[in-house]
Amino acid sequence: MFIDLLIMLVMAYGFGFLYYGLYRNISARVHGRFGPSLAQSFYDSIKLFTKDTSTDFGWMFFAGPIIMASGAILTVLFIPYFNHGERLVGLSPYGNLIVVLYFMVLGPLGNALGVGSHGNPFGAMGITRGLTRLLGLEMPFYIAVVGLMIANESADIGTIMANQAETYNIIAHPLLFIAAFISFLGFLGKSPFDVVGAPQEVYSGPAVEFGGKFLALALSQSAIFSFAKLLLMVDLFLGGADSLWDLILKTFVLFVASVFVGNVYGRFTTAQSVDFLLKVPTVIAIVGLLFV
Amino acid sequence: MSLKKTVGLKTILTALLISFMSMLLLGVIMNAAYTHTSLGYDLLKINTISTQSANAVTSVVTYFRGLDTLGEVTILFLSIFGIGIGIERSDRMKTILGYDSTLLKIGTKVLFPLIVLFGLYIIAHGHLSPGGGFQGGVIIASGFLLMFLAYGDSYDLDHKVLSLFEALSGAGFILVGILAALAGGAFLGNMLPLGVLGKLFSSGILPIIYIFVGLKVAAEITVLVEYFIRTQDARDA
Amino acid sequence: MFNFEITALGNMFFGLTVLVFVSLFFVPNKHRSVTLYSLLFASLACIFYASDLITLFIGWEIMGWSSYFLIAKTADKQTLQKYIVFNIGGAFTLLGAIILIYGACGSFVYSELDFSAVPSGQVTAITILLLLTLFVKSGIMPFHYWVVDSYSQSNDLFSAVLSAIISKTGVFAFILIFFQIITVQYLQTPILEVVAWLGVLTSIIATFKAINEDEAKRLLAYSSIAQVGYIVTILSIMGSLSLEAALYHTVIHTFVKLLLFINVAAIIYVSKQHRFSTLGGLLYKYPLNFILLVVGIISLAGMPPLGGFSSKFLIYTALLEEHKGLLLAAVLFSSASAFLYCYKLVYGIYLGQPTNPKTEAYPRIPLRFYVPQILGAVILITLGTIPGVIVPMFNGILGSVGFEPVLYRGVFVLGSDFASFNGGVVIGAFGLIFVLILLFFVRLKNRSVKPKDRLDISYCGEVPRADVNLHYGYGMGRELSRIGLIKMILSRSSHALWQRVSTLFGDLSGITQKLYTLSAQNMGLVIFAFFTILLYMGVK
Amino acid sequence: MLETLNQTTFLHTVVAIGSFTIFTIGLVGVLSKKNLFKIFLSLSIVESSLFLFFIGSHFEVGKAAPIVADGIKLFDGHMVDPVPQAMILTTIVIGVAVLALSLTFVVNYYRLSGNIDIDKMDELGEVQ
Amino acid sequence: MSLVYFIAIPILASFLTPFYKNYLRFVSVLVNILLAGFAAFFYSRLPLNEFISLDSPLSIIFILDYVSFFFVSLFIGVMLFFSLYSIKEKNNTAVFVVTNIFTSGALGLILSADIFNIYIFFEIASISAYILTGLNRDKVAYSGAIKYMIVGAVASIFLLLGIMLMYLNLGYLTLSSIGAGFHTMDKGIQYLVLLSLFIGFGIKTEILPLNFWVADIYQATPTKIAALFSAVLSKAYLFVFFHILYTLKVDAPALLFLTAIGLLSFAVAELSALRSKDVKRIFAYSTLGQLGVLFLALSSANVVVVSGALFLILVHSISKLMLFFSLDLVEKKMHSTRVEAFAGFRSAFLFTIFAIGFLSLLGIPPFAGFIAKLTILKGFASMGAYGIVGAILAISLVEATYFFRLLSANQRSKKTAEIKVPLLQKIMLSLLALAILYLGLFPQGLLDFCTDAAQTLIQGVIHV
Repeated sequence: MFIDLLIMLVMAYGFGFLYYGLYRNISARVHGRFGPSLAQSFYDSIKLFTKDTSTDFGWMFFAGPIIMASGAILTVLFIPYFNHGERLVGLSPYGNLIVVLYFMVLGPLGNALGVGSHGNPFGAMGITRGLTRLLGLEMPFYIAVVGLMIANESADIGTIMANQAETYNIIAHPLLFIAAFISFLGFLGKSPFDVVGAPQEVYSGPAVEFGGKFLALALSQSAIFSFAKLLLMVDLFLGGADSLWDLILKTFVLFVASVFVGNVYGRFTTAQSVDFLLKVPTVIAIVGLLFV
Repeated sequence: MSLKKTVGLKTILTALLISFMSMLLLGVIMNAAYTHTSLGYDLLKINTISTQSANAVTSVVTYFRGLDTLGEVTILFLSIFGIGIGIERSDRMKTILGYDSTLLKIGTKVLFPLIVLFGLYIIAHGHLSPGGGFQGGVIIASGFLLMFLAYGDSYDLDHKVLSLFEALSGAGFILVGILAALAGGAFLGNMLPLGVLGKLFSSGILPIIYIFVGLKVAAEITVLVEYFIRTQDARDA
Repeated sequence: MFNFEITALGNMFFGLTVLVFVSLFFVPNKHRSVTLYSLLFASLACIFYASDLITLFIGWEIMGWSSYFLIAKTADKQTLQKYIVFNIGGAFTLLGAIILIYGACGSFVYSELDFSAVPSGQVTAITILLLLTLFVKSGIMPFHYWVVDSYSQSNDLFSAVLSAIISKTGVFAFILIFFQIITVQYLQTPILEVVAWLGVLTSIIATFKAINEDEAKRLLAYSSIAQVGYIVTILSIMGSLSLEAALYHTVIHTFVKLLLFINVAAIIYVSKQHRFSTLGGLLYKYPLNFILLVVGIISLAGMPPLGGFSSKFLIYTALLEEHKGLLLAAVLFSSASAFLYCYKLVYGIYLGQPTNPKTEAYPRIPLRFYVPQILGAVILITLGTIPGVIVPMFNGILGSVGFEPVLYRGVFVLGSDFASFNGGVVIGAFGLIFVLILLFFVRLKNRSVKPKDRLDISYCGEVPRADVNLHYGYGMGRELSRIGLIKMILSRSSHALWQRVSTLFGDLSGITQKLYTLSAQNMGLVIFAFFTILLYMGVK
Repeated sequence: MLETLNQTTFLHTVVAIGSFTIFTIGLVGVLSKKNLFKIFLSLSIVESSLFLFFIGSHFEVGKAAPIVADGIKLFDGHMVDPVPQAMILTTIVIGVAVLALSLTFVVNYYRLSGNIDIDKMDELGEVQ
Repeated sequence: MSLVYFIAIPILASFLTPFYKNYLRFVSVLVNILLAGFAAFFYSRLPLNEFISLDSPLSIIFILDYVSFFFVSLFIGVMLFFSLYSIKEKNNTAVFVVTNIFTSGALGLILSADIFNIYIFFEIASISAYILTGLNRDKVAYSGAIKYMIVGAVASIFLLLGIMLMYLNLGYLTLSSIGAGFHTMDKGIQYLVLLSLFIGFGIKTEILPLNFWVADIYQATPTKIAALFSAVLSKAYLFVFFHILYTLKVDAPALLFLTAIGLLSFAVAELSALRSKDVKRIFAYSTLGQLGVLFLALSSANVVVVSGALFLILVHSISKLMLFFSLDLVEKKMHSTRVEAFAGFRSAFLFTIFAIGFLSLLGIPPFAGFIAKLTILKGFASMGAYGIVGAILAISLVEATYFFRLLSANQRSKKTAEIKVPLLQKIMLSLLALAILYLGLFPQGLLDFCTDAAQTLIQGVIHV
């Protein structure tokens, strides 16, 4: 059982950083320059982990990123990788879709507590932006998920995947998929909703006081977290993966779709993004919900 | 003087309203048939047997409906007492209506005893001839009024005696009633011998009650008259 | 007249009351009014264990006016007036409903009330009256007008009692009368659908009002309105799982509010400050208080490892089972945004920079403040790890109300066959992973540098001066009002509505009062006019 | 012609009409006069009109007062009903007592406030 | 032992005033104790008819049945409390003479079953009320007394008119014979008699269109006397009106009309109390409101509702006695009964007394008012009159507003004076408060007595 968990963790970490490296290359190409090597994210995290000094603002600042990381890891462990359910099922039998949704919120809470403890006003500004944006993101995604749960008469990810044997949910409930995909963009921190985590905004973002091992932990947990979300979207709408290869293919397709959409749009302010999210995708999701 | 100035719109409206009301009242009362059997005729039939009093009204007032008279006397006492409460003892009581003509003084000296005597006569013969306690009492009070008019401030009334008089007669009235009840009959029942109709000492306790009533009324109306005739002049209040 | 009966429902609510009152007994309290508190306790016992409607009503009224006198020690006149008019109004609607029930079934005793022969019009009337009582007690819009002021202006100890127990009496009455007395099959009115939506709307509006609040106790008051709004919504679904979800959330909310109110009370006790804008940065001064508050807000927001999640989970599964998609969407909207005011509560008081420099001068928090908080935290944590432990008790209540019990699969698992989760695994995994990362972090052999003082932060190249107010976070939620939908929600205010009602009554009384100063003559005119009218009508 | 006028029913109608006109006059006095004295006096007018009506409508032609005098020896049918007279005797004295009390109140009120007009009595009511 | 002693003893005591000029206080207490003794003596001999000097229907009859015993004992209790309460009152002892006669007037109204006799006691009670109103001997008192006399005179005119028409058309004065012969009269006269009785008594029982003079009288009279007015006087007139009404066997539409009038007067009275700035006037409005409820309940001719009304009469008298006497203490100290003065006094004892009084008037458990209100509402519910139930509850919410505004005002405003309540007053007031609490918790005994009383009231005076 623990080996499975370990494998799931390593795969998530590996794929997470690979996709992140890929993203940096593709957006560089779009900007007309050569991006860094695919493994650049690995090098960054190893460098940061081995930095010899990192400022530490007290035990809460120390515990914040750890809660954030454990939130991300828990999300991954509770999502089954394959739809046949023999291998890499993780802890999903003990939890269900609602538990996973709430774990996705646990991470930002840990981050918020950690950032709040060092009292830097810019950190606080980043946190407020993050939480407000989260509010906007959650609505369409939750409604879409509710639609799926009602359609499948169960909240267990395994059964949802099993029910997609012949038609994937992307075809059965297209409106729900569109709404979920828009908020999925936000969750992955892709523009136009990336005002919180975007590199240019780092100074007013939540990670303003993170350095050294804290920044490393933050980066690696965001990698794991984005892979977990990719996996969740695949399980919910693309019928889950039959084999490892099928898993890589589907997650890659989704990832590329999100990257291309991400590179096209400019960046919304928080108020604009929440306003947009509460208007367009939520309405789509509600209409989709009515048709379930 | 022009009628319009003094009679406002409100008065006209009230007049219309009240006259309309009276017309309605009359309309209803006129077509009512009057009964012929009544309490009065039944009482007339048994009057001689139960009271031997020649004056049926007196027997009703004092015997058949004695309690009303008790209530009546209390009301009179009450209003006089109420007036008493209103007067501050320290007022400079000045007769505002006195005439000091010697003719009146001498005439009153002669007339006063006669009036009081006549009043007492009316009271005593309440059960024989018309009149009774109330009427006699008022006559006596008119005697005192005459004294005030004649002698003005120089004639002062002895309030202590008057209130004593009033208290005793009032208490007497009730004690007679209680005695009657104690003697087995109803309150204010007739436990004395009735005597013969037309005699002075007839119809049991009726004359006694009327005498008590008469004296009390006399005392009270005198106080009433004195209050109105001798009051602190409102102008220099 | 006073007859009682021990029921499962009564036991649960009375148990909560005992726990709250015993734990609050230790908290230092300026207004030591033992008589009123014992009167309040007796009235609550009387409500929960009544076996006939009259005893229920007597307890209800005594609770009403005894808490009036408890609030009267600190609240100002308008708040008192608002409190008493709404509560007496609620009590009188309850009395109206009881009299209607008496008219329909001819008795007050619960066991003798059978609603088979009662016409549905009368049942609807009874339902509406009882719903009014419930709305007033639990502060559903627009009847919440009195809640926020009374909670925030009563003394800190009593506001905990108010929010933890007294707001639950409305829920108790709802369950007792709709589930036990009228029973579900005679209650076919569509009104309950409206009630569900009203509950959700209340919680959405209350949540956004809470986010906008600058005073700690008012924020908690709005949050109590929102949470009780959930309970009312889920109750009006009238299903067996929804009843269990409501009961579960009642238990959780009682202890969460107990914990939060006493935590805030402790801070107010030492700092004498009420507002976030004057607090902040107390994290390292009162670490235990901070941790307890974090436990509180995690369960208030319904986050997984702790008890709050179990009740939220049950609410979602109950709504999903009944296919109430839209309603669930609305509930999700309000509980998602609830997370914002939870964080604001933590940030405003503990995190960020201390606004007034002399936080060092604040005294130590007396240990007695921690009794209720520890009790609350322990219960929330246990309900997080073994959520199923109190399910048998709820099944007892469900049985007494005529529902078949909910699936019970051991202490750790909670939920129905639609969806269930294992509390133990969730919190175990969380703990394990947390420790693993902690060990990995500590093992990393680099030195950690401590900042010189609180101003040693990266400040966009400038140097922050000491007088600059760095506690920027307290204003969280300001930017929310720029968002279209939320600005529309926040503009709702029941103040104007109730103000119009009171001025209407005021003017009416102005008119009638003039009547009572008529001169004797006009009085005579009125008498004779009245006589003439009646005479004319009679004669005609 | 005079005999027709001497019937009891005719007399009763005359009494009724007469007493109710006095009733109206008294009432108009009460309800429209401003001077307190005049109000109380017109009140006693109204009362006396009622007494007049009551006694008047109990009189029957050919019946004597219920007192045994030289002419009539026995209390029998042809005597007028004594009860109304007893009642009216009492109500007259009550009227006097009430009138006396009210006039003393008016005097005292005038002595203290110097106002006799009923509309200017503004001591009572909601003092704003 | 004749029933008339209830009337004769107090009057005898007043007649003999000159003999004990400065012991009036003790005499009045003695008289009331004596009356209480009579009441106890007669309790075992209920019901009792007594003819004064002749058998029916020729003479005046006194009836002491369950309902009149209820009222007699209530009034004697109140008057005993009043005389005991003010036993230390050195000045103004003349009031006790008038209150004695006031008692005999009220008791006469209850006991007498002869229409003209009722008129006499009506006058005795009214005149003693006029004098009591003018007791303060200042401008305000006299203007109140004048107003009261004018309206009272109008009331007695109507009553006289009614009695005269009855005697003209029926020829008898005792209630039983009137009741028997009433429906043989001509329809128009029947209506006119009923109407004039209704207006005559309506003015005195302070019913809606006829009660616009009451608040001023309460304001003019001394506060302690106002307690007597609201606890004894209006209740006596209320009883007499319904005693006659039920004897004349009035038909249903008339009773319905009276119920509507009662409800209206309850509403208007409570409404006008909302904005009032004088606490005494507020208590006056509340009495008007409660009389509206009593009128509403007594005219329903349903035994349960009427028994609730009788219970409410007792509770209302006790609460109003308590409230007015405490207000009197406040007024002595603060020299005004305005709301600001009421808010300014500090006295925990008085505050609790006011609170208990208000709560029981509002009909809030555990005080006796609740039992009364519950019985009334239960009765109306069993009659199916839910409209009335709703109206009563809504209006008592208005009542709650102004009562609790007074409490909050006192609780939360700056205190200007401390009131030390003397021991005697403290004992007496707490006695009343305990009575209210006791009746609230163990009402059964009194409720049964009220049901018998209600039975006898509804059936009116039966032909004896």
